[in-house]
Amino acid sequence: MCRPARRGRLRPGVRGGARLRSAGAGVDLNVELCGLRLHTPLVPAAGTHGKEAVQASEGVYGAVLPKTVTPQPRTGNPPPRLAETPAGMINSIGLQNPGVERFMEELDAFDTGVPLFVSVAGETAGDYSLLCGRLAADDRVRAIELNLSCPNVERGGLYFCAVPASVEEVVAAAVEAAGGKPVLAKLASEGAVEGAQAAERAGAAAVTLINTLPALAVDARRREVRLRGGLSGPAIKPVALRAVYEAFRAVGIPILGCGGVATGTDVAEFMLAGATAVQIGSAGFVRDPREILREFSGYLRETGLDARDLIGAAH
Amino acid sequence: MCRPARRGRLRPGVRGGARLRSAGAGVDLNVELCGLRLHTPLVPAAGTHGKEAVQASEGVYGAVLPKTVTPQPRTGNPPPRLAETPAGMINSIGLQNPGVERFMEELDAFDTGVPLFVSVAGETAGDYSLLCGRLAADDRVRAIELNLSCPNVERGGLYFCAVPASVEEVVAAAVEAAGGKPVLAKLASEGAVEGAQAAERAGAAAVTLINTLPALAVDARRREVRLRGGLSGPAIKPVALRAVYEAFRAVGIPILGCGGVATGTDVAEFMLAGATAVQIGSAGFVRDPREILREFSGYLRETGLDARDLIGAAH
Amino acid sequence: MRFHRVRVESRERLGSYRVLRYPWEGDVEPGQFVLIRAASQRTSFDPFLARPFSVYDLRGGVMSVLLEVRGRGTRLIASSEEIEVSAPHGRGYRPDVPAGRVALIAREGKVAPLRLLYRRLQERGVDHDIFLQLAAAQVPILRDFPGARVVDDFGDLSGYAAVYASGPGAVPPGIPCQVAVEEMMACGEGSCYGCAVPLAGGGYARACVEGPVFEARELAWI
Amino acid sequence: MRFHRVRVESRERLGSYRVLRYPWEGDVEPGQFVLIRAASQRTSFDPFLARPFSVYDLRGGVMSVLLEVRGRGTRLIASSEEIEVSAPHGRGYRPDVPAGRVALIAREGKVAPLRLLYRRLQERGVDHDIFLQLAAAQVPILRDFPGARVVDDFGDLSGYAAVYASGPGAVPPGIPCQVAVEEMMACGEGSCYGCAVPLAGGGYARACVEGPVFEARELAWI
Ligand SMILES: Cc1cc2nc3c(=O)[nH]c(=O)nc-3n(C[C@H](O)[C@H](O)[C@H](O)COP(=O)(O)OP(=O)(O)OC[C@H]3O[C@@H](n4cnc5c(N)ncnc54)[C@H](O)[C@@H]3O)c2cc1C
Ligand SMILES: Cc1cc2nc3c(=O)[nH]c(=O)nc-3n(C[C@H](O)[C@H](O)[C@H](O)COP(=O)(O)OP(=O)(O)OC[C@H]3O[C@@H](n4cnc5c(N)ncnc54)[C@H](O)[C@@H]3O)c2cc1C
Ligand SMILES: Cc1cc2nc3c(=O)[nH]c(=O)nc-3n(C[C@H](O)[C@H](O)[C@H](O)COP(=O)(O)O)c2cc1C
Ligand SMILES: Cc1cc2nc3c(=O)[nH]c(=O)nc-3n(C[C@H](O)[C@H](O)[C@H](O)COP(=O)(O)O)c2cc1C
Ligand code: FES
Ligand code: FES
Repeated sequence: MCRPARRGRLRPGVRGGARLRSAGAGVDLNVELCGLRLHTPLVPAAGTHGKEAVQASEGVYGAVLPKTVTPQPRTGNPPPRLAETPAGMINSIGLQNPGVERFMEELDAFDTGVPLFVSVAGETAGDYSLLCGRLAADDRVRAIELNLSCPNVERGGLYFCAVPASVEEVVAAAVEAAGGKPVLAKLASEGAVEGAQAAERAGAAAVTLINTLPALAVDARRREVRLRGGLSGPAIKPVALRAVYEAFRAVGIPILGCGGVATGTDVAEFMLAGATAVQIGSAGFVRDPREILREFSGYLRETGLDARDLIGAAH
Repeated sequence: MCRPARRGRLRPGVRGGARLRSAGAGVDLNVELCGLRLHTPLVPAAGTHGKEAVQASEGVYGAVLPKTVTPQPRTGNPPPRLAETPAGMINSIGLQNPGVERFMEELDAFDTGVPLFVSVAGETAGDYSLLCGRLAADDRVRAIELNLSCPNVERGGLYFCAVPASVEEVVAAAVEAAGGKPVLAKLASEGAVEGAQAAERAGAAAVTLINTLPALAVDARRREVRLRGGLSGPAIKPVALRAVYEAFRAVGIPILGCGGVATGTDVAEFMLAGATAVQIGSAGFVRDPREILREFSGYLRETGLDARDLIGAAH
Repeated sequence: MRFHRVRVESRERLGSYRVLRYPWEGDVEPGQFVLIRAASQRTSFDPFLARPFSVYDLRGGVMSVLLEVRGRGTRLIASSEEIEVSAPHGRGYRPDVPAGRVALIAREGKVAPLRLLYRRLQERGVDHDIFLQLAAAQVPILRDFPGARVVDDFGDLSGYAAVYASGPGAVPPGIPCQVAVEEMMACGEGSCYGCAVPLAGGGYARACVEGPVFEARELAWI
Repeated sequence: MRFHRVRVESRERLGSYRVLRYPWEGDVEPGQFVLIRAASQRTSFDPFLARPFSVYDLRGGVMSVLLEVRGRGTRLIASSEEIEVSAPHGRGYRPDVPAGRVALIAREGKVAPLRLLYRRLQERGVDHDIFLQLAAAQVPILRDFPGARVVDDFGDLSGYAAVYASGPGAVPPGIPCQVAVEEMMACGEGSCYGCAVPLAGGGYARACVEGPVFEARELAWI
């Protein structure tokens, strides 16, 4: 459904550094995603930017994306919920959230004047279509991201994602219920390409790649498992880049890159690999997202390119 | 076939720190793997320790494991073959090796008085059984590791691993050809549990988990792909630990842990998660493996445990 | 999270503690915390996360934190000339105390949040006693807590109008008690839900936003 | 790989180059390299790999390397008091040269491996000329190469009995030429096959074991 006139692949002549702009001119950060204009290609990754963080980084993000919401409230997993790993972290939050109704009451806190995306998760295709139906009716919601890949919920998204057939089923149900709102399918790294193809077949407007990697932290001193959860952060960037790259070759819908983005150069790498927009997750905990945008702008200034010129240009 | 009296799971009473040894006593590093006694639970990961490295770390490794060998010589992939990533690296060597015949002529260089394992890869089940047949005849070879998961060979191991049915087929063929020598199946992280179960059904003596993760490095300055290859190093440790942990619950054969092991504590974590022995790969490039063994011995001294007591003790 | 690069103005050892001081404009409540990391960490993502520390004191534009070296993060911070710090976060001790003498208690050497609190109480003329559970190497910290008593356990606190505690543990029933907790944190600003503290009524609160100071009776494990 | 922790004895700037000196017992061939990383890197795995540097000089138990800051690794090394170094590795320049005057040429500022080579040639009384392709900021390095000429290109070298080159590029046909290459390395000791250099006869050699100095005609891309 949503194939923007995207991916201005760089023609060989352009690659060499043509289209240089006059020094000092502003850079063009705009990208188009599913018919929406994002004034920057940065989007918060679901579950990593609370409303305070979103408000504190006003101007940085081209769209806003709060934590995944489920039909009913969820208390989440018992602590410990975090572990630090080399160049990364593991979390096992367990989708703590107040449920879709309470969430919708507080939605205005996320309104910063840019398109608002909402992330949803359920245990059955019915849950997803219920959630999409609820959001379809609300004009504030501009797109819906289906979290099909949360590794921290025992019966949940993860299993949809593991089997392309169920990705297709869930996405199709969600698209139908969303009543024309773009539906994004967020997939795990495992089976990303098949999942992206299934999502495309089922009418997804875009795919988000990737969610955290299934991971474990062991506490050697106590000789016990500290945490089973999802690995995020710079450690997983090379895996995420690979998924984006392979999916770009396999599907025609746009890709939101996600996983370990922590610098302006990382943003460029994801776009070159095929992402139309890039999500910032755990890096937001350790850096100011405005710095990441500043670095990315610097990259565009040096190369003389517009943000959208980068999309898929490394292929 | 090979179920050592392994996994002395710690009984609750023992966990608390009983069996303390008199201070200063040496530590017991021995483990039993597939009927072989390893004087330490450390093994080099295939492809990361050339003969110079193996010789330089004499005494550290309980077994030796050279680079994967294929039926015919392979020149490997064109450069660049390496990229550095946060807390890790990507390689795309492409199984450069002189072919099994030349390899066997030089095998004695790897004899340091500990059991010698040989890693093999092919493109068909027939290749694997050919290689195993060739090695079965050689008394110097004590076990065979099937590389079923190399992400750098276009038609190759990776695809066997992706589908449990073909893991089973290849392992069965290899076991038959190996004439009683223990056969280890080295699997990717993706589908590790199903792969391990398939390998067990087919008669594998053990599984090695995990190989590198499929990854990509983009060169933002040149706006091109630098490298598609496999991610290794501390970055992937949490993913490898998770695979070992899940496989320990799913299969009865021993597990060789591999992926990001870089400190003595890491060795302990893998054993606690269920590994009987632990492979050292990229960390050998940046640290002296003797230091890793020293740290691990220190850990055993502090906890008062024998190496084998750790196996699976976090379950 | 927004970090500010500052130069460590002074560094002092008090037994196993170190006091780091850096310039800081702005106000703070006793019990709030800051996130800190070595400035060198910015070009390295290992370790990945910044570390939370209670505000120890703030006077004349100088912030101090009291740290004990535990692992890599604290070791790096302790030896860095330049550090990156967040603004103070979280909910500190609430000053709405009943009239009467109050007790300040620190469990297992977690004295840091009590320093600014005790200075503020003093300024406001609130009578108080300070009880500190300290290891031998921590005793030099008494310099900063004049009149404080070192104790093994806190005995009977039932005569006090309120208890301000730092560090988890049982509290006397019936006395209003506020307690500062330490939970591992990632974002430190309410985004990640990683710092969950179980609530008496079920569910979890976030130590970084609803805490780190809680009414003791609200928590499930006190 | 075995690393040795050493203290940087001195550090000097020569234009965009820096010379680092550290104590080292043992011998070395011109053209060999060492792996170096900041000692602080040992407790951090980001950056992960050590970095290769040509041996610049070795005299009286003092090793020197010449480095230019390129990225994170070199920046960390340049500013570290303590570094970790490997022993010298690889195959250097072979001294079996035909009689006659020889040329030493450095492409794009890659002068480092020529320093010890030129000193050794001098000691053995071999007549030689040195030609260096330098950027403006690199010119101060001439202090360490007395008599060397700065050139844009190397002109006609056909009169020389042999050429010792540093840095890739076309070499005059018919003259024996040894060339030092730079390929990214992981293990630096022949284990990983990551530093592959294409050979004229097909296949690859490892820069860290069969090189970094090769006979130019053996390589595919010269
Ligand atoms: C609100 C709050 C206030 C604190 N105030 C102080 C203070 O004033 N002075 C002080 O010395 N310490 C304080 N801490 C504890 C301090 O944050 C930890 O000691 C520090 O994070 C350990 O980091 P490390 O890298 O040295 O240790 P690591 O090597 O990461 O781990 C060592 C130990 O510390 C634990 N730990 C790791 N990260 C954290 C974390 N973010 N929070 C808590 N524990 C952790 C680990 O589980 C492990 O047991 C406070 C913690 C919190 C949450
Ligand atoms: C045998 C050999 C001898 C060398 N001798 C010298 C010397 O004497 N003086 C000197 O200044 N430099 C020398 N180099 C180059 C030096 O190793 C690199 O400049 C350094 O590794 C870059 O590290 P970085 O972290 O600063 O850069 P990075 O941030 O890692 O990357 C910056 C640039 O350097 C390249 N690079 C990264 N790692 C390596 C590597 N291991 N080898 C080569 N290039 C790399 C990257 O592709 C990138 O283009 C030598 C390299 C080799 C292989
Ligand atoms: C603390 C935390 C909570 C998360 N919660 C969610 C969530 O609710 N829904 C979701 O789709 N992804 C969630 N994620 C995954 C992120 O959105 C993102 O896919 C992942 O962290 C990889 O990106 P990063 O490396 O940039 O963090 C969470 C990640 C973290 C670290
Ligand atoms: C340079 C390099 C070459 C490798 N070659 C092989 C190989 O030939 N066969 C194989 O099974 N695994 C190979 N591997 C994978 C390692 O054996 C190991 O599974 C992986 O690197 C993860 O472990 P690590 O993080 O400790 O490096 C190679 C890894 C590296 C880094
Ligand atoms: S640390 Fe992230 S919510 Fe508290
Ligand atoms: S760097 Fe590993 S073989 Fe050369």
